[in-house]
Amino acid sequence: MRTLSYMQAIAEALILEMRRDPHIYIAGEDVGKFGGAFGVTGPVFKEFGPTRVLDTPISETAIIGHAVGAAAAGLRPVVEILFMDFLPIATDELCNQAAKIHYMFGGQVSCPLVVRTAIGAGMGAAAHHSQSLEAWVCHIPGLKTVAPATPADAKGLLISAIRDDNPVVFLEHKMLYATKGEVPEGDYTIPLGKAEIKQEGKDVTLICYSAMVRQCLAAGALLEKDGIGAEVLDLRTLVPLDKEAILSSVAKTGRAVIVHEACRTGGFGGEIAAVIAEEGFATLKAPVKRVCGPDTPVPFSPVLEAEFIVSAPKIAEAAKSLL
Amino acid sequence: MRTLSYMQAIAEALILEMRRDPHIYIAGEDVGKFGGAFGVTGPVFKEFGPTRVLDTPISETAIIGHAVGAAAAGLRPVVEILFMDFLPIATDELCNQAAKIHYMFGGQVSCPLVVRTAIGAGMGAAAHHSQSLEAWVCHIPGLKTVAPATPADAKGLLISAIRDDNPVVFLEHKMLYATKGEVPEGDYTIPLGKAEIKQEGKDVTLICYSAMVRQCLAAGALLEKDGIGAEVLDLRTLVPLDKEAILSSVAKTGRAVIVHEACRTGGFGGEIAAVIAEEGFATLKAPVKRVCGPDTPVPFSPVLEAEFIVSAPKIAEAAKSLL
Amino acid sequence: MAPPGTAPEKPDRTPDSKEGGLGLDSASQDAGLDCERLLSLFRCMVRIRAFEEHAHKEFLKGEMPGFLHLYSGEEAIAAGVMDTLEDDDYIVTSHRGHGHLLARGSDPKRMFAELFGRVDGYCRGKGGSMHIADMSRGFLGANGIVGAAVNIGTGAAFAAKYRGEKRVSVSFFGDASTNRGTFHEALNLAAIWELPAVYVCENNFYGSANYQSDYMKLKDIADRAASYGFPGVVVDGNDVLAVRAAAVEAVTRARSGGGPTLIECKTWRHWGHFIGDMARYRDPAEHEAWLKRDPIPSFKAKLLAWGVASENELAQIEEAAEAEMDEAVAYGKASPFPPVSELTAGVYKEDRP
Amino acid sequence: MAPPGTAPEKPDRTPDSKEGGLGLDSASQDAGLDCERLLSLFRCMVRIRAFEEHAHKEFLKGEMPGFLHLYSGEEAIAAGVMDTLEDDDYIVTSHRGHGHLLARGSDPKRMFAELFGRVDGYCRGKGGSMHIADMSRGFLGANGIVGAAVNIGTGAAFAAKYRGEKRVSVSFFGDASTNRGTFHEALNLAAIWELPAVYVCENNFYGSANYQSDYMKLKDIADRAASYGFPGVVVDGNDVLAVRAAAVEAVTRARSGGGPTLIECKTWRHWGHFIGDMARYRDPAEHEAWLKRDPIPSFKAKLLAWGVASENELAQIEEAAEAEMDEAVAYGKASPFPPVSELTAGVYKEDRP
Ligand SMILES: Cc1ncc(C[n+]2csc(CCOP(=O)(O)OP(=O)(O)O)c2C)c(N)n1
Ligand SMILES: Cc1ncc(C[n+]2csc(CCOP(=O)(O)OP(=O)(O)O)c2C)c(N)n1
Ligand SMILES: [Mg+2]
Ligand SMILES: [Mg+2]
Repeated sequence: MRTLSYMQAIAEALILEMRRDPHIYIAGEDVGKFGGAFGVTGPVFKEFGPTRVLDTPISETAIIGHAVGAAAAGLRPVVEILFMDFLPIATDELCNQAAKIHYMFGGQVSCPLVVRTAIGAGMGAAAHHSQSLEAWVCHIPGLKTVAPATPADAKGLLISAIRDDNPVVFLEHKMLYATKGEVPEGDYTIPLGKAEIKQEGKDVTLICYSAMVRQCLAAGALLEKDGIGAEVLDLRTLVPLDKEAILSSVAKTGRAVIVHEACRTGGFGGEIAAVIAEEGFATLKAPVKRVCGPDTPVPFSPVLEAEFIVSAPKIAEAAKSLL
Repeated sequence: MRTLSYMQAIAEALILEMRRDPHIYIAGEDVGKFGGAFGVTGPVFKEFGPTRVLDTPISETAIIGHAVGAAAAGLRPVVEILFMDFLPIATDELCNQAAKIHYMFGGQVSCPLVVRTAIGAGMGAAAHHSQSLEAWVCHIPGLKTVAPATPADAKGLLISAIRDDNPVVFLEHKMLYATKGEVPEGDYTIPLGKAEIKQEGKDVTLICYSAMVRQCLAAGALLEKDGIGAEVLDLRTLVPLDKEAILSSVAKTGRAVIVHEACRTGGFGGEIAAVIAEEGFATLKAPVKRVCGPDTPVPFSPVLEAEFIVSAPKIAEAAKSLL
Repeated sequence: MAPPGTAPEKPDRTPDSKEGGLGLDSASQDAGLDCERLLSLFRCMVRIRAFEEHAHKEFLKGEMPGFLHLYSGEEAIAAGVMDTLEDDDYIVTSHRGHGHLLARGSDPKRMFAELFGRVDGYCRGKGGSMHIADMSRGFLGANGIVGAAVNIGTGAAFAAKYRGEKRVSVSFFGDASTNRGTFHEALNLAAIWELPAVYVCENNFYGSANYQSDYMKLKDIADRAASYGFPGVVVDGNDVLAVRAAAVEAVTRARSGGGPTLIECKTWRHWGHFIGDMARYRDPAEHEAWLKRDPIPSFKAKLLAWGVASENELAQIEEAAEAEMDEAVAYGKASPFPPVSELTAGVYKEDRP
Repeated sequence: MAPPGTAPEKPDRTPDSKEGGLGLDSASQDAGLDCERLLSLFRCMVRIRAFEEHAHKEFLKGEMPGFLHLYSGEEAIAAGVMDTLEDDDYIVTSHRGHGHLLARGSDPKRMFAELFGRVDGYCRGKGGSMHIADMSRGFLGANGIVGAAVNIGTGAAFAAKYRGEKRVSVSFFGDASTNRGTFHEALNLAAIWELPAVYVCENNFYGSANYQSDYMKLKDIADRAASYGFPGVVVDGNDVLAVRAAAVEAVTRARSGGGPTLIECKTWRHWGHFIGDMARYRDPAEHEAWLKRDPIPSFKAKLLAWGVASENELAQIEEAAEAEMDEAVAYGKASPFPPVSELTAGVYKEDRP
């Protein structure tokens, strides 16, 4: 199979869907002639031009806010918030409007909206360009949240997100954009809400998503050297959450390490831990463990930033502590 | 001891602190001549007038945003966001600016800022005036989060919050404003980060905060009838979290029910469950349980809203299921 | 449809000024509307007033949960603007939106059912007064977040333009809401994208307890349009024909590709900000003066003066509205509460197959 | 301090227009500044340019993490405005803030240490270019969120007024940032509260790859001040004396209780939006024309023409700046990285007793 980068896979999904459905358009800062801050939308702009790939002013509330109206009026906007750090500017629009209108208007209207945004540290971009705020959007009923780890997943999940009739937040990790993987041709979907075991193992389950899947696979390799079989469960979608996959893997291994890059306190790892503590308690052979970012802003200095980001050895160490 | 309402206790804290320290001022919508949407700041305005109790335009980003600058420049703002549902409008100001400037400027500046805001359902105010979004602010390092349940706690915690050199989000539950309790005279502080056992018990720990403390006490009374001793642990402060109090109560009872009004998925209950599953696992005799609001916006219709709000019988039932 | 009337002079904010007064010298007569149309404007305002009075009464009885923001006194704006729209145009409004729904043709029965939180309400009782919507009429909803609707209305305008349709999107909002950043971002986006959007600012001089001069150093909010490079006009918001004339112009501009307009309608709310607010912050003399400029009697006087209808005919319209709203209240109250299962239904589209 | 010079004419946006050109007919000579002051303005601009060129070089070597937004070409604004401030005034800026710190007197050594992420940086290496601050000079920081600083600057102005001090707060921001709602809310609040705030919009005609006409239908951003009811002025941002004259007027107004002013300075950035952006979206002819209006040579020509200094003296200033920045880079690179323990230190004030 041919190999694409994560970025190319996302662009391909956008192009295929926009060919299929004229109601889909893209709007955001620098998505058009500049080709996107990370270059994702360049090829899309090339094919569809400025009528379907629209540059906006620096107006995050208008980017998501107008999209709510456009979606309610029948379009299928795919908007971009450059960095998830800027999403706080438009959380009213996303969380009070997009997420709620279907429910609070009694089902009269739907809001098929995708918000693409870049998460994660690793670029030396410091406190305002490095956050992973998925916990926020996961807490808001009415939203779905997707965080793919591989190019193939990114493509299939983005197509599903675009076809979904609800607002979906699609999280792209900056440090994954250049990573490559095999990606099927043509359009295919990966259902929202389905986790995937990226590596089987019998001793401990490493539960993860987005860039941390790579770290967990690396940790799995480290653990293997010590004869420990780590199962790497990539959630792929956070809401809806594939509880069955979590619980059945933990039932098998009896041990769970939850890994995310986001800050620990109040992170989505708490939700996963709670699900296990509530519904998987009987199968647990050891405490649950979270390996997360520390409770700090993301620092600029490269030595500090490197320490901020969860590493494979730390994950492996946590897993070992449960055995 | 004299009895005050929760609202009066908050006003008293504001007045005492403002008498003590001229750097403290209040700003928000309708806090001045109107006396506050819920009447809290009326007596404060009466004593201090418009130079220290300032009405603002409907500009939530400017309310918190200007306060960050004022705090950095040496004042101690106590600002009000009428309903926590409106905080999403100013989350950049709160979570990217107020929370981070001390850290990202390397300690050069501090941000002694209190954001008072009203949480909770129960008034028929529907999806945009009823949310409890504490999980969001608890996830942001640099912020502290306080959610008092009684008038005496509200007063002592608010004084601590005002004296704290960090930004503190002070959550006032609308349905508590009129509730009464004994409140000591004069100024006293309750340290941030200290939970309180509001009722001792040996069989199960009900972990709660804000309005849910009353529900848990009521549930405790129901359980007592069945001979079950419920310990009601009022966290009072969510960040910093009193982990020791949680773990030692759970060590005693072996059973934990976590209760909050906020929506379940991604709620702060996940964090509490995770702490127990990580650090209290050995002492657990049964799965952890969360009793939370459902994953829905808050509906308008009184029958639906009533069902949305966690009730004492539901809590009692959950506790029983663990025994 | 009649040709657009002349835009009226800017009224001074004191209601008894010459230009803003009750004189029949405004745009009214040269609007060229036929009697039926004039009566329908009158009927529209009367029905809104009757609806609000009924809602007020029911709220005071304690039968309505939540907050109630009445539109009484501002009827000329909803009536005048809606009269210029086509069936497939879009509308958004704020927390004070009953008048806009009624003027758009929504059914007061289902509106009352919504206000009582009943299953036959437009939103199955889940929205209430602050979140009422009627998608069958392009009405994308009231909004509990001040300043949020204006972005949504802008997006609907975008949808129309994107599809190459001739639809227009009208956003109603209050004076004080124009201090939110959303106003700035939405209007600027509409300008850049040259959207078929009409922005109607209902300036009742108050944002809850604050007078306009408390929260902006600007006399005419319409002047804010200059920041975005499109026209802003001021009209007497208590003169239904003046409002209508300005709306005709703005809607025509929007529909023909000329881009957005901001219309500021100076008006007055007869009650407090919400029911329960006694509005003690108002100057009684100013309030009295504005009550004398009530848009309904003043329009009624014109209709009589012009011989459009007799006293009796107009009284019949008023009585019919009363009867209609009595019935609507009864319908609303008779509607059952939604089943408890409705709490968790419909959070996502697929939840309700 | 010299009396305020006459405010210059509005320059046309094409750089070769008569008013905006290099002619020595502007506010320059009647600003009444002594030679020392004029040279200090020159030195300030030259030092900023040298700093930015050094930063550029180091970034291309791959020695600086993150994003780097250079101020080259816009030096006249920082130099002209800062020259009018007192030591205890407040300043905030955006992502493009090196020039503002340098003009304020911050130490380039500690700035480079910060840009390299070292412990001797102003923020112990935790902030970097986009979050650099120097509280010892009232400099409340650069900001990674476009449009966020303007609220913070407004709050500092409030603090000054609240305490009855005569301090002023100056907020620097870009043209494109004025489309964010924060601009609207902050300026309106400053107007209502009559704050001692000066808003300096550095209009370099681009918000990343977008030209001004792509994102606003307005020629002069200064005109947006009308929405808030305070003065807005346009100046040639490449003429340090013109900028200074406008700043004197605005700062004097603010300090004497006259409230805020918006100053729009038309200028040009010499490089792409950030280093790595090749700025292919620019019209080469326009770029060339603006490069000819580089604020440094043009001011140098004036100084020579006026006999303020000799070629040699000015060259010495340039060489000194080069040497200073060489040294600052070396200092920055020699400074150690912060210890790993710094990651979790100082999240809360009490963390570092
Ligand atoms: C973002 C936000 N801030 C504050 C409120 C509370 N609030 C509701 S209506 C209102 C006043 C609105 O004034 P205006 O826009 O003039 O509309 P009017 O009520 O006069 O029709 C306020 C402050 C809110 N609902 N949303
Ligand atoms: C809220 C926000 N949106 C977008 C960005 C990304 N961004 C950084 S600088 C910039 C352009 C700013 O343009 P302008 O305000 O004119 O300042 P200039 O860069 O020209 O100095 C953009 C879009 C950001 N940092 N913050
Ligand atoms: Mg109003
Ligand atoms: Mg710019």
